[in-house]
Amino acid sequence: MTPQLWLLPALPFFGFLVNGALALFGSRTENGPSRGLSGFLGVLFPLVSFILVVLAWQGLFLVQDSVLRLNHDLGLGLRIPQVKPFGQVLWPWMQTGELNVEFGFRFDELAGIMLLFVTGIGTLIHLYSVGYMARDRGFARFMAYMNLFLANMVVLVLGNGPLVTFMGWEGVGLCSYLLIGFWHHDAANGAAAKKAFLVNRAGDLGFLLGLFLLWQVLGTGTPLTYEAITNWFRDPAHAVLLASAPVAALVTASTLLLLLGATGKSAQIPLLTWLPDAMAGPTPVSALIHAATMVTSGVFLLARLSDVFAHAPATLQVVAWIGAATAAWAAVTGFVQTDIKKILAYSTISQLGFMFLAAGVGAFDAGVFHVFTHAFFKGVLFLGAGSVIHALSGEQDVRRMGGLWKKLPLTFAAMSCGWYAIVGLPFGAGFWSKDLILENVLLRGGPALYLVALATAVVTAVYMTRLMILVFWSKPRFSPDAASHIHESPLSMQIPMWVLGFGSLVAGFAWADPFHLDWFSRHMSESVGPAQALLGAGAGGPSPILLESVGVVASLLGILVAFALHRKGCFRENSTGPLSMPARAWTLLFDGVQSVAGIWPVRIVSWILDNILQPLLVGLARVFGWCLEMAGGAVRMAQTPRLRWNLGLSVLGLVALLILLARNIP
Amino acid sequence: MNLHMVLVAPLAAAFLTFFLSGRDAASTLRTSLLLALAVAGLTFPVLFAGTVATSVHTWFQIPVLGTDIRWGLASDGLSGWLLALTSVLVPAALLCSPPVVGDKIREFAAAAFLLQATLYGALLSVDLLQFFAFFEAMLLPATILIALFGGRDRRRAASLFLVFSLAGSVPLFVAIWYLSTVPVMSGRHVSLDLVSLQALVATLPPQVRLRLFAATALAFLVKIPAVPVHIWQADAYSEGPAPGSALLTGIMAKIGLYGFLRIAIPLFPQEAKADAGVFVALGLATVLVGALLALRQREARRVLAFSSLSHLGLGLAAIFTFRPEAISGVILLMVAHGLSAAALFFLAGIAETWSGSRHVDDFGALARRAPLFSVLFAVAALASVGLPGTAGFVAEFLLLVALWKAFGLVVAAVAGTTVILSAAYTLRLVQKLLFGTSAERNPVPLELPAAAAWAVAPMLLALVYLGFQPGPVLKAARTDLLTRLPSAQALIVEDAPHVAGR
Amino acid sequence: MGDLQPIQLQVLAALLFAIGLATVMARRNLFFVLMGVELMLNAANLSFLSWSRTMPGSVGLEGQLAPIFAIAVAAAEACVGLAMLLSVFRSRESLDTDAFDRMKE
Amino acid sequence: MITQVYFWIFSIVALATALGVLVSRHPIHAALCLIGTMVSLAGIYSLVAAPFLATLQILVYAGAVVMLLVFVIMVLNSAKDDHTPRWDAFGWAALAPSAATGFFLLRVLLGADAAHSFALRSTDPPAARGTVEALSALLFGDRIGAWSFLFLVVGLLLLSAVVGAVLLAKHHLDSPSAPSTPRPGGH
Repeated sequence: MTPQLWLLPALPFFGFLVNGALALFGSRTENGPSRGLSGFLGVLFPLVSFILVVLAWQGLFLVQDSVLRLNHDLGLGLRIPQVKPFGQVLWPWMQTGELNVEFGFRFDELAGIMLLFVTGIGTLIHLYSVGYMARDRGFARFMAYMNLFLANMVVLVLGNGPLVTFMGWEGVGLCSYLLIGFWHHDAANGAAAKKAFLVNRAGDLGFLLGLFLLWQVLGTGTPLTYEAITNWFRDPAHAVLLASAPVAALVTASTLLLLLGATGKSAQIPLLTWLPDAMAGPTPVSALIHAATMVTSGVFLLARLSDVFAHAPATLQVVAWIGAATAAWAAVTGFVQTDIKKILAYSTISQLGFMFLAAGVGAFDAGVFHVFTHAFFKGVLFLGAGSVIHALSGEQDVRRMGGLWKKLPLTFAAMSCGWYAIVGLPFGAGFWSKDLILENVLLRGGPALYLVALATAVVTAVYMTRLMILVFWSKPRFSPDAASHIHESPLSMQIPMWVLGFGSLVAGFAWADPFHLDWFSRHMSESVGPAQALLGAGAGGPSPILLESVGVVASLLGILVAFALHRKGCFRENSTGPLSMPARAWTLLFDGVQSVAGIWPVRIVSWILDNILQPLLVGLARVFGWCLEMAGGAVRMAQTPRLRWNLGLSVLGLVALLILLARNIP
Repeated sequence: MNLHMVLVAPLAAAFLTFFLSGRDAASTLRTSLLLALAVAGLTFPVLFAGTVATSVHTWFQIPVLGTDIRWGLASDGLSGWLLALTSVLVPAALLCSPPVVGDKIREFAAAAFLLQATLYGALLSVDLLQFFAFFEAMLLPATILIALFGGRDRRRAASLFLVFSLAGSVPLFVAIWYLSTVPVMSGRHVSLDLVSLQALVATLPPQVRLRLFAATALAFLVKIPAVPVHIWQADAYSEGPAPGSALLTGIMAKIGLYGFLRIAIPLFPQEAKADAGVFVALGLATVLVGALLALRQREARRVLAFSSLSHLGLGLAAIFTFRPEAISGVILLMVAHGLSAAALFFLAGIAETWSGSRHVDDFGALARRAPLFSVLFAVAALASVGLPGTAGFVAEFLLLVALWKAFGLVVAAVAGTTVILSAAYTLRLVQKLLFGTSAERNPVPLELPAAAAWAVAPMLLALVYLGFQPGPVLKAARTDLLTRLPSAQALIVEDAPHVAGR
Repeated sequence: MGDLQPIQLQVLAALLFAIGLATVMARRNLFFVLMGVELMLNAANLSFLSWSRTMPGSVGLEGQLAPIFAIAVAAAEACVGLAMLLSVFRSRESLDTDAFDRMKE
Repeated sequence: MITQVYFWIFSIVALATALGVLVSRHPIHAALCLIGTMVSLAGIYSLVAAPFLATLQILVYAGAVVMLLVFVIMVLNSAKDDHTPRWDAFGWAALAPSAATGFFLLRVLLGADAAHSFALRSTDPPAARGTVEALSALLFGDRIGAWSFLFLVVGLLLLSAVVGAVLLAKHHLDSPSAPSTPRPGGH
């Protein structure tokens, strides 16, 4: 059976083409392109893609089932992996010199898990968009971009090698750019979009350079596929080589550069400034791209190349500390924000920090598990926020909300599920994944990281509870005018919220050790297991139950603190001014760093080039021209119109010639 | 396919257009377009035929010196792709020209055909002097294109272009002159066709070779152009008519890189190898200076001009790694940049006719006013940025790989900043043109001429296709390209029956 | 001594040439300029003839052919020169060479 | 010996009349002096075995060219040209380069190895050299050569000179009123 993997990205891409054509050719009509048609198509193609992913999952088992049965029936007792990855090479892409890159896809469990929620949640958010964007004139264009994003995301996840992944990697960056700047008449949106693209590109350069070094480690004869890379690093024959200092240094440098790429996409220190600005895009975009899927691709990359990273312990240290620092910083920043989407954006950065932290201490599966659960609860939080904004006709400032649980009970219920999961209350999705991370951090990373992570968990509970208080529970603070328009959102927006809300309650049971549910870790073992085994599981620490209790206590503590602060009026619900100075400085910390380190040097150098080098060169050219002109003038002066002068000069020439001839004559 | 026919076809087209076409612009456009397509139809079989050549014979003999000047035509993958690119861009330029050049379309078409003919000549030549003749003849139509139709400062721009080009090619001419005097000095029989020249050059003393190499390289550096001699470029590209600028950057600038690949390096391999560092430094300087200057330009077409500078600088740097990836990458870069930069110039030219200004702040909100235009412009811009999925990405990736392998990570990183900077200036341009609010008080919807859309859209499709399937272009780069010269002796005879059918 | 030596002719030709040159340069009247030119041409002819005597046979004879053509050209030159002189005089009412500094107009 | 005597006579006359051309006040005097030079040169030609050339010299130069000159001088009444000074500063100054030219020419000539460079090489009897037969044999020999081609070209040149002269002169002869008004865009 040759699985037609290419259909997975091709279907959304086809949706992009159709919707793009609709948008382009319908733009001049009275009402714009047909919303029904583009909405239907825009949801249909991702849905079919999702179904195909599910079928592909079956394909994973299909081959192995009979082998396993045979093994069992004959009592061979062989260790056979439960599933067998399969791939499809579409065509040779770049073949020249030592380079041989094939364009192809590879479906294994890691990709499968990612694809399940990418296409699944993607479909739901597409459906949500149908309701959210229904009144926007650019609806078809929006659906086209969303479909294009999904196609690129599938390529990113499904690529058989880093370069194919890179194609999707840049592609989702492009879609992110297009969607952040979707309302492009506002120059600020365009600036935010540009910022996102450029910061990501800086990371992408790191990705490419890291790839070069990785390739150098492998030897340039090795094809650039994940299969070849993992096999090479898992090969015991290479262990000695990898232990040698130059190769180890090379691996470390390579992984550091790849990490730069991952931080760009996943908004980690130092390349994190773009994500808060990216909230300029429509809310479904924030939910899909900037919370659930695209921003997690950095973590995906770490997991994908876990075998490489496992050989660079120094890099993993860096990853862990970057993750911890980002998580802590973003949690505090989220606490001081007033824009509902910004709060969620910083929350996303913070949660991504947790994922990085997990990967950094060597618990790649826990990191990816958090990606999985985070997609549900952050998805529903963003969708709920979108629903609130929708209801309040575009109001995003939490200080002008409040008491909405009565007006928007369904939204409230869904968002509460998300809140329940993210603060880590027992049996919510976040409970399982976050505690898994905390446990791994303590066991593998040491107490310092654990304390930072635990503190961050407390702050997370604080700012999320603050969000819920300000939006739903406290006194209403919106204008009466806005109050009259408040309405619950349409069904197309409700369904995704319910599904995701339900998911954020139960998704954690995909890996709940106390209940002996390990579906998730079983399927991750093939991809990241060897790497984790190499790094060692760490010494046995306190019992998991104890650690889980500590986590729950931390959450409860955070919630209590939030309510206490609320009681004391610390949220200053009625002041609607800008952020206080310290808060602003804290928020813009890394913007400042990037300006000083990146933007201003470029500006200064280009100013110098434009105003000094360029005039200098032009001046040199001018001087050269003048010299020519003057020489020409001198010659022209000799071309006097006076006949006798003319003749006289030529006679002088003749005399000179004769002197020259006569000079040797005695 | 008869190569002579291919060479004569654009020349004939120029004459036919100039003397036979009707008075009104529409019929002239039709005639010239038909001719351009016919020329393209003649050209593409050459590309598909792979390596072909005519027989070589002595064109004339320099009387006193006794040096043979040979005449012959040869084409391989490198020439073939550039020929094909030229034959595509000329009809596209014609399709996009009516809004820009108005009723002077006859002159424009004739100049474009002349440029095409001289380019064909330079690309097909097997003799150094033959090449030089076409190389210099190119200046005439190029200057006409700048000076006859352009903006206010077009005369100055044209003369600047001319002065720089001539100043660049005079040393080359002196070098050729020197080479042709070798028979007198050494008493050997010499012909200037590149293959025999290669053997001749190898016998010269090293310091003479170095000077000859420097002279040859200078001529091509001016054409690309590389950094210290790039002054002419921005003026020429922004003052000339936009379709003309598209032709200049799309194909004429490529002759610089072609010259390095085809003449400078094969003739002077030792010097090229010894001084590779200089050229890589020049190339990287071009990359950075071009990108940084593009960030500060206030006219749309000046941004595009400096962007071309930056992209081709990368090609220059990569050639001097002498790696197979670089050779394939440079050929692909030439094709990709030719298509994307030309498309951008075409569209920028049309946008200028809408706003009546070249300043970027005078555009705006074209995304809403002209959706089709915006889509095409955005795709072309993304292709120019080198987004994966377009040919530009494959080219840039290959060039970076080559630089990395030859010179290490730092050089690759410096060259790689183009990835960020090109996005910065291109997106700035996109932002200014397509997004934001319109500079006009009552923005009306604008209609992109259908002809222009039909011209640009296939180019963009080709870019995307080559982004996924660059194989045909990459295969054109033979590994021995840097030592191999277009020669007729060793090649397949032309008019082989199987080639036309393929 | 005896036979006429070529060097004698050459010296005479050189002196004639110098006098012709002086006439062309020193005199401002156009007639004198034309006559000076004729003198110089004659000097050149004489030189040709002298050279012809240093060569043997028909090779030397070619030295006598060149003056024939020179004379023919001199005749043509005088013809055209005088015609131009006429037309210039008609338009300027002067034969002063210094007055003719704007022949284009 | 007699040849030497004649040569000295002719050369002194030629130089004297040439100086006359240089110094004379009126063009008509100069033209008459020029005839003297031409005739003496013709004499010298005949001394050095170039009878045909001597004949041509008298016919074309003394006969045609100078006559034409004299004729034009007579036609232009005002050719006397009183308001143009015979000698001016430039004129005096111009003598110096002319003299220098002559001096260096002589220096080159006399400094050369006369016995080698200027030796008489002709072994033919003098009378057989510059005859019409010999020259025409060379000019229109068995095959069309460079000389005969040149001859044709000179014929064309003369023809065009005549046509040009007629056109140049006719233009003004047709319009007697023309002299008073300088013609813009004239020749």
